[in-house]
Amino acid sequence: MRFTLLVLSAPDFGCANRHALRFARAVIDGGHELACVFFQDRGVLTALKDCESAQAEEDLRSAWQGIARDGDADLAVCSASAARFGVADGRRADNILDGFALSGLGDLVMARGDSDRFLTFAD
Amino acid sequence: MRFTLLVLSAPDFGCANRHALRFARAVIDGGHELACVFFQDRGVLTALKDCESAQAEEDLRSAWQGIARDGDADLAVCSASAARFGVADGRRADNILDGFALSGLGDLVMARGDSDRFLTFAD
Amino acid sequence: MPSQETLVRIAAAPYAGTRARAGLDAALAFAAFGQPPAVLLSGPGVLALPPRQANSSHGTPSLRKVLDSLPLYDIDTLWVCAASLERHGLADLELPAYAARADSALLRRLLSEASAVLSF
Amino acid sequence: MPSQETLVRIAAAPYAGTRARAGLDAALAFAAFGQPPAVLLSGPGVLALPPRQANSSHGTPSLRKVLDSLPLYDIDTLWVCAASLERHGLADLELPAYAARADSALLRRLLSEASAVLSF
Amino acid sequence: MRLHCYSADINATAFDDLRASLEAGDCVLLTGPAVALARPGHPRSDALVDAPATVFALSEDLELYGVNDTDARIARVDYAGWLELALRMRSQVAWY
Amino acid sequence: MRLHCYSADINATAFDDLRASLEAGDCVLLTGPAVALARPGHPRSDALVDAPATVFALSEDLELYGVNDTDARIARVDYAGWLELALRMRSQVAWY
Repeated sequence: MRFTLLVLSAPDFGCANRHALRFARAVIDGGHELACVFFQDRGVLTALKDCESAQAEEDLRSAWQGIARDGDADLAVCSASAARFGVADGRRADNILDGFALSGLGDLVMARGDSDRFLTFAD
Repeated sequence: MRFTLLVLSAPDFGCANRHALRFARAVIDGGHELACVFFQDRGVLTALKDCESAQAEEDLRSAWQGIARDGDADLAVCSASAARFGVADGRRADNILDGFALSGLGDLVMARGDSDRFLTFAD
Repeated sequence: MPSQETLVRIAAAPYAGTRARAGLDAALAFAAFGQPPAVLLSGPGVLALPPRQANSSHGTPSLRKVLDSLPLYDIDTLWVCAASLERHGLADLELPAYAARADSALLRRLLSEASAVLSF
Repeated sequence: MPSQETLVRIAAAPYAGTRARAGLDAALAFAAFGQPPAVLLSGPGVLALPPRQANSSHGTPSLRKVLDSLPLYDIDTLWVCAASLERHGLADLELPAYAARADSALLRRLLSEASAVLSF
Repeated sequence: MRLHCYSADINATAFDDLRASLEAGDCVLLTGPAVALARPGHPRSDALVDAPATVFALSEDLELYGVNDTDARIARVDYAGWLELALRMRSQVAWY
Repeated sequence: MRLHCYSADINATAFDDLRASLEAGDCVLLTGPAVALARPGHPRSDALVDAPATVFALSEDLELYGVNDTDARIARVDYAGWLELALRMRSQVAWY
């Protein structure tokens, strides 16, 4: 089955970003496909460079980069949201982490049409 | 009277950042003093460079810079929070907006002792 | 018809962060691609409905104006959770012509008809 | 004595963002500067109290361990809102020795004694 | 003599905690989505107005949320008014 | 046949909205702070368990929040179990 995940929360807020990450891993490990992980609203902060994880805490951002590698998955960063949260400035993408790509809401529409299951992760 | 304001919310989340900004302005306009505006937790995202405001929306960040100028106020960015939210990386401060300065929680303690009123702004 | 099978549910309070606005953006994107979704306001999301005074010059754009544009994008009905209206003191609010109150039976039907629910 | 006049109130749910941890950091900073504050857990903040199983190897550090360190910093009493414990299914939780239940009269007293309240 | 700034959802349990913490002489300032409580006939307004405190609502947010008529028992304040309240009260508690 | 993922405070009104939206065949997965509901004797657990849906709780978060014993009517699932639920149900609703 093909999954699209919509992630609306940042790594340092709530639990939803962690849940999405672990669920994405379960999708891959279960032999299913990730059509798209779409980061919108504060979720785009997942792709922000130069964040340190607190000591002894998990680095969710680098784990997401692992999902991109292992799952052959699109980590799509909503460009409109990205601009307002300081992740890329609409013109350049040089503070986006490797493995993520700027994207438009049209890609979310496409991914939804191309998936069997759609889940929202937010808090 | 001297005020210390503790700001825990980012400009793009909730109302508290806007409330703190307007309240700080009222303190200055009312002839009172801002001992310190201390940005902690997600509040440190106030000092993040390279954010665009959405079209037709107010740019809270540049308004805060106006507070720094007009109020002769310390806009103190908690360094521990800053590192985890990608505002400065603990070593360099080159993605901090002008008018803000990296600071430690000790400065919050000092400011509290040096103020007549203490308000928290969060959501 | 996939268009009717997408439900955008907006439960975030408007003007308190960008979540509610992000939900409307997503709904408009589906519509722009010829797949107008069902849209539901519930919880504090219903606070986007009361219109401001005509002479309001508030710096923050009104989400009500975005809601008013939904029919132009072939989003014919804006569903509004009736219980949420009541809880937020809006039981007597006159809804716009394109909006309709949804009781809990209708809410369950909206959810069960959707094969994808976007929760903002 | 200014030290007793600072109240750090933590109402944020632990492990769901950094707010609760930021509150404890602030409390410890006041204590480190010789001004141990009163500390109050209320609302979902009380969910920081239940200890994990001894063999838990969960990746996220336990806030209970930070709470357990408060007496070392001369924060003698951790106040816990009794109504919040009840609401979160923790009415029967055995509190650590340095913690005490606060009913609403005591909560009002804590608030009225503080000249500065930090609300996390 | 405390200023309680309440910006949470009126239906949240923080509202009950707020009410339990009020004493005579306290002031409550409603901001953000909480200004919805100032709409005449709101189902929870009596619960707050009957408490031993004076209730205010932030005019900027009343306008933002389209609360054009307000409950006569709840006074509008602008930021200068908020400052006055902060000066008059000894401390502030933020509820959110 | 929907999977309801609930991570909000158990005392929030979202909990009432969740309950009102449940139908026979639905599943509820408690995550985040909401796993507190799985503690035996939680005052609101009956309200959910008696609804027409099967209730689960995420084991990672049970451990995180120190819910070491769980209500026998609420089953633990790990992420593989969450995936199974998502496959079995036609759609997912996130409550937060």
